[in-house]
Amino acid sequence: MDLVFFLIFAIIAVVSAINVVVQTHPISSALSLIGVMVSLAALYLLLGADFIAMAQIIVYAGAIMVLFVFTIMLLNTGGETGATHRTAVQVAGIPALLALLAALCYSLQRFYPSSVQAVFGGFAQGDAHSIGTALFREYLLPFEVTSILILVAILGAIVLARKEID
Amino acid sequence: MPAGVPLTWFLVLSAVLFSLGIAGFLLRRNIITVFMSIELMLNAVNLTFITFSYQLKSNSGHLFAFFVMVVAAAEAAVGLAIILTVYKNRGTLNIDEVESMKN
Amino acid sequence: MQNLWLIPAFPLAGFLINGVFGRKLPKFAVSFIAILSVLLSFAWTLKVFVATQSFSTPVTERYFTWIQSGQFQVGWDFTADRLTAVMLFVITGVGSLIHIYSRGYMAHDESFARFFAYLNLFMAFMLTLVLAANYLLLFIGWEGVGLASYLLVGFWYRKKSATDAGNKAFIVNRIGDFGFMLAMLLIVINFGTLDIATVTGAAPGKAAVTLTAICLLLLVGACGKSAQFPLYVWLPDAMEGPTPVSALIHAATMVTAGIYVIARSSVLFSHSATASEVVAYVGLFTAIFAASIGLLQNDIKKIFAYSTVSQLGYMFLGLGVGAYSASVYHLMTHAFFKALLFLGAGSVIHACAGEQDIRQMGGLRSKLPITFATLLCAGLAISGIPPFSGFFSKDAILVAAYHHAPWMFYIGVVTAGMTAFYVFRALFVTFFGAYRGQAHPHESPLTMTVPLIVLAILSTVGGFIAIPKYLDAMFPAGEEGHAMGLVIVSVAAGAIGILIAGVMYLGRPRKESAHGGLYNLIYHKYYIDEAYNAAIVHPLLVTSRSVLWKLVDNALIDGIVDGVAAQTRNSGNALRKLQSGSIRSYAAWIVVGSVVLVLAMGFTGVGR
Amino acid sequence: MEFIVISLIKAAIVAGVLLTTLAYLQWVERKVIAHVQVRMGPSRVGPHGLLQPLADVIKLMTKEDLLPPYVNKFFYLLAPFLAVTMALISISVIPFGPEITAFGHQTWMQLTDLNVGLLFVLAISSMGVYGIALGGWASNNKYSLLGGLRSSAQMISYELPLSLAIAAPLLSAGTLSLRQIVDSQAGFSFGVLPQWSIFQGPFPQLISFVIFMIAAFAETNRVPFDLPEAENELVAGFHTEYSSMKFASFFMAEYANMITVCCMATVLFLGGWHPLFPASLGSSFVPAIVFALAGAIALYHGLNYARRLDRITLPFFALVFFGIAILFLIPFLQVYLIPLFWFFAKTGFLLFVFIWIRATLPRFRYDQLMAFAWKYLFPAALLNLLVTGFLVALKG
Repeated sequence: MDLVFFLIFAIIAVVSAINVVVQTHPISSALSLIGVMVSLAALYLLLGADFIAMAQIIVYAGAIMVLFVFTIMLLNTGGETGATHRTAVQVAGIPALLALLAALCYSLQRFYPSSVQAVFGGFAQGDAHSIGTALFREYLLPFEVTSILILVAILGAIVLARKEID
Repeated sequence: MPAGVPLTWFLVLSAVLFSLGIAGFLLRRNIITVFMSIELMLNAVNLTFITFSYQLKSNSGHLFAFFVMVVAAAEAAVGLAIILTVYKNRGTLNIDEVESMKN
Repeated sequence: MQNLWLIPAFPLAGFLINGVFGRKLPKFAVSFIAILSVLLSFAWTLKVFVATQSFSTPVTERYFTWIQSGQFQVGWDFTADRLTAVMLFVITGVGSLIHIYSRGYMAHDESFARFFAYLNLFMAFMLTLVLAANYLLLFIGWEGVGLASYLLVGFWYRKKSATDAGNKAFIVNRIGDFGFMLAMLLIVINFGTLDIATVTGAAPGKAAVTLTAICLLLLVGACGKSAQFPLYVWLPDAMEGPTPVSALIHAATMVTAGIYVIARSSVLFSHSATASEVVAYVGLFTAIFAASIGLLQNDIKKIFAYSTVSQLGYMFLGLGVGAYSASVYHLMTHAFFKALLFLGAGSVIHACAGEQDIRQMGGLRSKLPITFATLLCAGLAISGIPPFSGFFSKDAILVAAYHHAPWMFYIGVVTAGMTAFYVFRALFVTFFGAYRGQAHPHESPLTMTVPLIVLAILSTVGGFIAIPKYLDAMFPAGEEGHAMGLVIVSVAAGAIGILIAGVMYLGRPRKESAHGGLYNLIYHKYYIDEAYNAAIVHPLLVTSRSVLWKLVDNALIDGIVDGVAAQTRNSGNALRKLQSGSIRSYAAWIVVGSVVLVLAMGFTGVGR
Repeated sequence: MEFIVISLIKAAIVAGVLLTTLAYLQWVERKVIAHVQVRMGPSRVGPHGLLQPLADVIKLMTKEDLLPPYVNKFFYLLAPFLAVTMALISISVIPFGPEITAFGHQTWMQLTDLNVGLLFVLAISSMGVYGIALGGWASNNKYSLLGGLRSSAQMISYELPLSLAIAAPLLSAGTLSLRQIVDSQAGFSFGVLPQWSIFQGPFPQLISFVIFMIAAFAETNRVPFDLPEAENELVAGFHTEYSSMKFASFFMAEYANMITVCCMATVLFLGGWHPLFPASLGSSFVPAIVFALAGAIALYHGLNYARRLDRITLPFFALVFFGIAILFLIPFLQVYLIPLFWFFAKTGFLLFVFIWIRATLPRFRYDQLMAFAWKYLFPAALLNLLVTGFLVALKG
């Protein structure tokens, strides 16, 4: 049951992620990315991270991606036109990427053999109460620092969007 | 014991998503898509945080994922503002045509 | 939890508000914030005082770990016991009065907000200094008050002499701070901690040599901050700052930091007879030395500045002979009457439109009646005339000195006589006779006279605050008992000093024509500044120019730097081909790098 | 297995009720607005126009399904689907009533209870933007695009005060599970005043209730915040290019959203299924009295008829109402029906407010709308949250 659940959403995630990369129109990429995010949220539920799953949808899918979609619609530049020229980077990049993936998988196999199995309800500290307690006790300083970061980001965004740069 | 999912699978899934993010970052020309590839990578990293949280029976990973989200939100706000400005000034979103770093 | 941190936090908040928004705020708001912040500190001190039954047991509060390095740990800790309580009341009490006074004194200054911001900053650091539970935190306050002092001495930065004086104060203090830092290092090496309570607890078991070394180094620091010979030279010059600053920083509070540190470390000193002896010698010598310079000064603030140095010498004498509580007692009464002297002098200067030379004053008694009356109280207090406050505290020190070594007592008595002489010389010349200046003197506004009156009352009755008894629990009681004979001798010395001054200056102003050799020597302050210039500053300049600049800097360091730069440029030329400007190629390189890294970690198992 | 069957049954009931309500909500709206404007409203199809919704559905389904050229086909078709799905999903965590025992099975009158149920509703509603934004964009029409952009900006802006307004009652409830939130509002202070969030100490959430409702109007694109479909500026806004069932989907989504936010307001602020005053004072007779009264009025109008048809229909309705009133008096059924009555009464009242305001207020200008959200609503919500948090901390 859990395995089926995992497989469904893992496949959706991977297919959507591939779609993000191969689609030429940014809005298709954006919607695919939302697909990845929502399926990841489902997987978070499997891992017992209820709060983070909801935050994932609210923050990522509901706010950040809306911003992306908004920007894409506002600029409305249409799809990407075909590849202009293949650089050496692209030629070297893809094999390097595959090598990275292989190396990651190898290291994972070697260092994290599948001793633990994830099941629904296997982890109970992911509810809002535990997260909130940890956030305002152990992680208070990072939390405050992050809030300042957000404030700065808001200011930066406003300044950038307002200023007429010639 | 119900049929569980080995945690390694989550990690492999995360690695795959991360690599796809890199691929998007390297291959795509539209700045917005490149930006979205970065978000994809961040999501992949979040998945590992949550997974390790499960393994270590501690919710610290959740908090890190939370912070990553917040940082991503801030980044998106600033990044998209930059993209808007770039488009206003250059009239293009093609990353290869925005190359003032070269000169 | 008594929330001791609030005490320095109030002035700090005041500093931040005035420092950031001060220019925009109207003057009354600026002064209101500044004064309120200090009053709040005072109120909170009082609250804690009441809540802890006058600090029957020390209060220690640990807020957070500041530095953690292996076994060594320094926390942001505050502690308050009876000694701290005395200091806190002096600082916040006298500080509040001086803040109020400044509101009137600085009313017409263009940098009104900056002044109050600095004053609040000073208060915050000074309170941190006395509340600190470890030497490093104490040092923060120590350096902070030094900074505030520097800023305030050079407050009128358009005046070259003011900025020079600020620099001098800062640089001379560096020597003392260096000693203090060395002392801290020695403490860390020998005790493994900087926590004062732990150090004093462990002190009895340590070798006398170690303790002596630590104490002597602490003394060097204290000499710098508290203006003892030979590092006293900065204090008279520091009078270039506004008068409230002289009163607050250079008379009542900051200069007593050295006394506070030694009193705080009394356990160390009491285990090192040599160090204590040195403290006594330094104090005694400074006392008579500075008093003798004060005899012939004509600048009203300089007179009081030398008097401060001399009185601080008294306190050191008290510390050296083991009469810690008497020293702190004198510290408090001195804060009252010396602040009063300075504020009074400020009032006079204010009235005479900035004139500081007493020869250009005279006959101000009728024009400034309140100032005169209050200054008279202060003069009597510093001269040790009963029942004014100075009598009790100075007497306590002198009696203790007599029990230690009679000759110290006699020198102290002579100094007391000289003190009485020069203070009353200043008062007589200023307030009696006929007015010799050009300005139109007038009594100061209420914000200035009210603090004067309050301080006058304190100077008069402050001696009845039984500080020695209050501090008995902290310091081992010295040989007490008022020897009636000794008291009469010292009071007589004061009275004689006043008498001579009266005889010499109360009549017609004398033409000072006879300039003997000794007169010249004293008048030029024993040529100490000139000696320092010739012995230290000049050789330093010459060496810096010829050796350090030409040889070391130009040839050696520049050679190395230029060589490195050249090499960097060459390799940069080679490497810059990598920097194509295409973001994508950078990203690809990052990927390549991470692949290598992950592979390396995978094969070596580092990431495990 | 049993769990799945029960869930399916519950889902079927909820879906049936919800869809019927959706259809008839529109009839109610037309009727109410008509009466506000002193008109008759729909009255041709069926008695009192009661079959009007059915006629509408038939009309929409049989209309030609137009697919304009130049649209982005995939997204054009995806948008209404997304909108209606997101609107319908969130009803699944709303609790309608307490735990009941039916046919030997214990179950809650709720599809499912998540321990982060409230966040779930927020998450789903935040996804609802996509339907409108995509629809506007994919239509490839500048009016549609403007409507879509306006709506996404509006929904993002009003989500903040909405979330902040929700957070305040949560502080006293101390949970994110909607069921527990309702539980925390049970009971009466001084024996009469219900402990609903808007009345509950330490800080009655009246302000946040008002903010919630205002933001809810904006979130559902209802008058006075119906900028995305401002017909005199944007033709019909984001759904200009949609016709037949696809248009109906957007329409359904709007009404489903309305129902959802009203349910949320009921759950969060008005104590869910808990009655207005204690049963000891006779609150369990209220439904019967209300329906009996309705029956009496219908009967009166039936006997003094205005139109000829009323002679037959109104007495018939009176009979129905009396029947319902009797149902409410049967002790065996009371356990199920009384909580449901209170829940639907509150939700229905809020829906009526929605319609009432639509009939009363004019539309905002776009800059006014944004300024209102950021300059007034948001600070007010923030302040309310701060005060609530402070008082709750002080009390706890």
